[in-house]
Amino acid sequence: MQHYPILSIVTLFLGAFLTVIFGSKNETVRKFIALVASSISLILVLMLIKPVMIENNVIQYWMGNWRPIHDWAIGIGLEVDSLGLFFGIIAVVTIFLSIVFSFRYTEKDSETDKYYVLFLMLSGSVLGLVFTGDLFNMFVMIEIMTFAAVGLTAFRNYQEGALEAALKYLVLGSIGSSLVLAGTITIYSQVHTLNMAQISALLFNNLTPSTLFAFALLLAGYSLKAFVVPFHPAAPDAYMSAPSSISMAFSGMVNKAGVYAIIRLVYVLYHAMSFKSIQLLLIIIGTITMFVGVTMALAQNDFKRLLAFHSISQIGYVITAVGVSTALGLTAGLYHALNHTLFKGLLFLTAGAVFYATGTTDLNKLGGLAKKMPQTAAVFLIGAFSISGLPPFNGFVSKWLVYQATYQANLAPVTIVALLVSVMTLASFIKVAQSIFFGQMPKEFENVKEVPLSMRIPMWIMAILCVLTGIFPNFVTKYLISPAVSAALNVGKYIDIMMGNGYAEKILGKPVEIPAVDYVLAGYWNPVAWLVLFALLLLAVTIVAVAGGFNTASLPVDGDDSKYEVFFGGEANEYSHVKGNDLFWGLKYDLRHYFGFMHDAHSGIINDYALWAIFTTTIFIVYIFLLVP
Amino acid sequence: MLKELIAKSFEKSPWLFHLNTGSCNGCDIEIVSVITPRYDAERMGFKLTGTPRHADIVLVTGPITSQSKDRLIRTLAQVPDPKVVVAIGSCPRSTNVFNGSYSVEGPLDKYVPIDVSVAGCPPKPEAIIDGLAKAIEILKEKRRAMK
Amino acid sequence: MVVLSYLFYVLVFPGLLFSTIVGLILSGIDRKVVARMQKRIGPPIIQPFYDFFKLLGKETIVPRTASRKTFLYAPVIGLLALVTVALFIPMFKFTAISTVADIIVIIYLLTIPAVALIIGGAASGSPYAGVGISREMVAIISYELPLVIVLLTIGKKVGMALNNGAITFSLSQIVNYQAQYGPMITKWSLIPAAIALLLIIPIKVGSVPFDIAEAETEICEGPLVEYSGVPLAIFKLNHAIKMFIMTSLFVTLFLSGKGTGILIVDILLQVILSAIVVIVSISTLKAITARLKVEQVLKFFWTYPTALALLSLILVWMGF
Amino acid sequence: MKFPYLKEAIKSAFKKPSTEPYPKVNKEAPEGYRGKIKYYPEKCVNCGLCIRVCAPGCITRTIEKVEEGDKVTFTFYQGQCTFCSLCADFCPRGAIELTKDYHLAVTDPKDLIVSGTFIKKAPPKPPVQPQNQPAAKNQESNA
Repeated sequence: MQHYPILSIVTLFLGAFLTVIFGSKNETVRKFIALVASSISLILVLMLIKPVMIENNVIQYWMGNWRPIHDWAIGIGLEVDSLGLFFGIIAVVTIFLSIVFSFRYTEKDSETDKYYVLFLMLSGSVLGLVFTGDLFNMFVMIEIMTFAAVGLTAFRNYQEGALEAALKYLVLGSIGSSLVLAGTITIYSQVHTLNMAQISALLFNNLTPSTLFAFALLLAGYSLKAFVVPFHPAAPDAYMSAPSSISMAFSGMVNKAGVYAIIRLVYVLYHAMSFKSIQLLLIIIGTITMFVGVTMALAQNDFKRLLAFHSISQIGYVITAVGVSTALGLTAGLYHALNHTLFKGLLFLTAGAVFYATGTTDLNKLGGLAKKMPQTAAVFLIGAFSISGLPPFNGFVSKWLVYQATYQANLAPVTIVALLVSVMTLASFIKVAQSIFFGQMPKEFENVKEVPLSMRIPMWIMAILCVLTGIFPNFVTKYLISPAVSAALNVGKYIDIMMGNGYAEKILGKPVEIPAVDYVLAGYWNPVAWLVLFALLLLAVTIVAVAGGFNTASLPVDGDDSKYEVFFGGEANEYSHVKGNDLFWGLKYDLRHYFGFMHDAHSGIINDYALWAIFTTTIFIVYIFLLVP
Repeated sequence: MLKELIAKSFEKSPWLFHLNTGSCNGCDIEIVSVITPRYDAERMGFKLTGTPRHADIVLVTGPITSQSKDRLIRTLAQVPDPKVVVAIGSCPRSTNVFNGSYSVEGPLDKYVPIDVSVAGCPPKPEAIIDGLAKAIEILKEKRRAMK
Repeated sequence: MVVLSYLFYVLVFPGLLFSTIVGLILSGIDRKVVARMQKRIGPPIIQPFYDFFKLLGKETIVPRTASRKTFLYAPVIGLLALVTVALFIPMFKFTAISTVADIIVIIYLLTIPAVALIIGGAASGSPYAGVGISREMVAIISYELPLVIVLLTIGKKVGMALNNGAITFSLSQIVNYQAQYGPMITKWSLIPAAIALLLIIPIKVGSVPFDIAEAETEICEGPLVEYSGVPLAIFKLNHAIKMFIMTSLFVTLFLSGKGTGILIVDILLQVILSAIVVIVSISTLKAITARLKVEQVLKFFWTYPTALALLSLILVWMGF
Repeated sequence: MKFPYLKEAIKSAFKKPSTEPYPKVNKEAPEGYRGKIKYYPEKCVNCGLCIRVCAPGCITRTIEKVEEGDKVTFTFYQGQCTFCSLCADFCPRGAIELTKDYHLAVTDPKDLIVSGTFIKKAPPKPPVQPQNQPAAKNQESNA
């Protein structure tokens, strides 16, 4: 049980290398290796849940058995507490489903062996980052992750914009990595150790200016990896041009890894959550990210680009909730991170299915696919309703927790912005639903067929997960989220396990009690009873229908009887599908100055984005030096 | 019990759809004046709807000009049963003074049987209300016949 | 026993039957009052019942381009959400189902009927419905902001008094507060919020000055263009129940109090008060103003009601 | 932020509505209203002026030989009539009159037809018997 974390990481990397050796020629061998590697790591991580989450102990593993001598950690240590495992589960589930999806999804692409190699490297590095207990090892994993991601963004290099997106991601990613490296080095120069537990013990209320400088750099670097607003422009292009199974992994794992790093940095390493200013900084970033992300998404014309901006805005939710340092805030943040991975992954898979079936994801070209691809449309609706937070689905519970947390921390404007953003999310997904799945179907998609089964299975799994996490919030929080929150808040145990007992007695305050999110707190009426209502009402409506003098719906008979044509003001039905940017004219007209400014700000030139990144890093540094004591 | 209620409610809430096939708008303003406070058809449950799908009674005005012929046929087909066609004014009845003109495609009953025709050019609002009352009777029979 | 009471709640009292009857009566009153304001006799009060049963008897046509299941089930989903919301709204002391946070659940459950209308319209595949959908969404965005601010203000006001400063989202606590300190409308700091909510009710219900989504003249009933027969009957029913729910929410938030204690009289009082609110807010606006343009709706709702609501939020925040 | 017509709306809410109870109380058409056509066959002299003058041409006449003259039936098809009352004005005899009756809603088109028949007697036969000796009779008469 001690070796599961390292084994799960190694199997993924091993899978990558084996694919290079054996899989380069034969397609099925490649798929087999990828499937085996991801399922082994999935099983290993899921087996970790019982010891870490339920029995609440922390697994520590020293590479090469280099245990700390005289209380000084030299070797690289893996440390899996429930916070790390929580993100690990998210990552592993996303990896497995994404690989199953990409079997048939990438059959039209050439050289898919490079796809699987890079993908396994990406997943191995994310798992490594989440399980590691060593700061420099975290930097190495972030490096691997960034470069694998850049490679995967440019995987379909025949698509226009793919190479440019990869270059943008490369430039911004390397800026982020260099910031992280600089931060790590400055910390090392101060505390002469790289083991996070020991750093956290040594940094406990003796924050010298250079550790503050390191804190600012690390915060900037990690928030760049999480694509927070000032650093976000690389994300939409990368998500758009990468294959959908990869952009699902991006939005499921890669920006979650960034969020994990921020939580680890702020809560565990620097115990910075006691400083009001840091909380305010995170909340401001989160709110701006939320708002900018969703307003930009409203103006998009491409399905995947719209989803990319939504990922940014949902990460804004998570960071705002994490910024509210109360236990409820962190619970809301983590719960929303889990939900976000589920419904965003589901939506990216539907985007992939639409791309696979029609060859384009442009909102202005598609239409009326619900008749040809009913299951994809149903799954898309589940995803769209969950992301916009409608009650029976999971988005509602986590968003509600975010509002409750922010409003209890006396942040009324943030709650109002959050609710407004949630409505705008609903608006943009109605736009997608109308432009792609409903309305009239253009001629060229006449013979579009439903996507093959192996692509629909992961979609349905995620849809069911979306509904389950929405219907049983207290079950999910009790087993998954509360342990993670307690791990993040009481840091003492994290340190003692690694450095031997008694090392962190000055930090060992009394453990913060975690409010179990049950129906009273979640304020959500017991959804099971809601399902009973659903059944009762359906019964009532059918009774009225049967008893009443109803005549059954007259379904359209073939032939061209114009009774079943759509009412077109009397005209014959020609193709006039209301789609893409015909929608929300009123809103765009009223906010045209804002959209104009946003349009210019996202100029698409790399040095503008690099300027944005450096500018915000300096703001972080100045802010942290001024406000933190 | 519900069935009689439904049958009775057909008599109480007929919805109108106004279909202008090239009329000189004399009859159109008379139809709209039926809904003004002085004549107030709404007290009998009449309501003008925007789409043929919601309509029970279709008020057709104007001699069927060639432009509006196939649109007329298509729109009338899109009205769900039971439906009643009422010809307002002389034009739909017999293409009035435009009889024999090159662009007029003949009276309405060449395309659809007229249930009630309200003569007059334009008919008085009270006459239209009479016509609508007769139309309700026919609507009820059609509903009974429809089951 | 619990299942039986659930059954009764859901199917009869605050649920399907009660809210249908009261909703249709309220929309009858609304049409009658609007007619009387235009000096015409106007339809009988039970006219909506006749409309509903006539539509039940009509033939239901499903157009060829529509995706059938979504097209037929959208109204029922809207009805479900509306009946669920009807269970949450307390009437003077009686609440069918109450939890800690009713307001947020109500906000979200009230978006489901609007989304059902949108998905139904989208499923019908008509271009008019497409335009109607985008207008409905702009309407939702415009009224969500002031509505949320009003509800948060009330939550804060009651929270400060009852549970030591932390906001309360529960409607039963709001009713208790009003039982102790008198109806909320008497508090001067909350009058702007009351006016803002009075302006929000017509657009939430979709009545004339703000019914840009179902504009008969411009886009032939918007999303409802392809509906006929039973689905249209259920959508019209949703429309009526939404009117009852929004007005009885206003009554609960601003005009409720101890109540007489006898259930029947309380319910009657609630229905009469919501009828008065219908007359004051929906009918007068419908009788005197014409329909706004799309961007005027957004501009209107993000300036006047939002300013009013923010004013009372600041006042409450400062402790008045 | 002024609300137009607010005072007027509230005032008229309490006034008596100005709707006419039409279906129960039959309303008289105003003076000189050109309603349903009324045809007096006995006045008509079959001069055909009304046919020539009628714009939509909805007046038709059938003449049929009968032993004391010709039986003329005039049919006015009100479905085609624009109620301009030109025929009434031009009729030298005043045989056509547009009444104030506006109840023209019919279910079958037959009710819209107003018709009347009359027999236009031929002029009286001359008393002289028929000319059988043309030449002789002329000499006697002028002698």
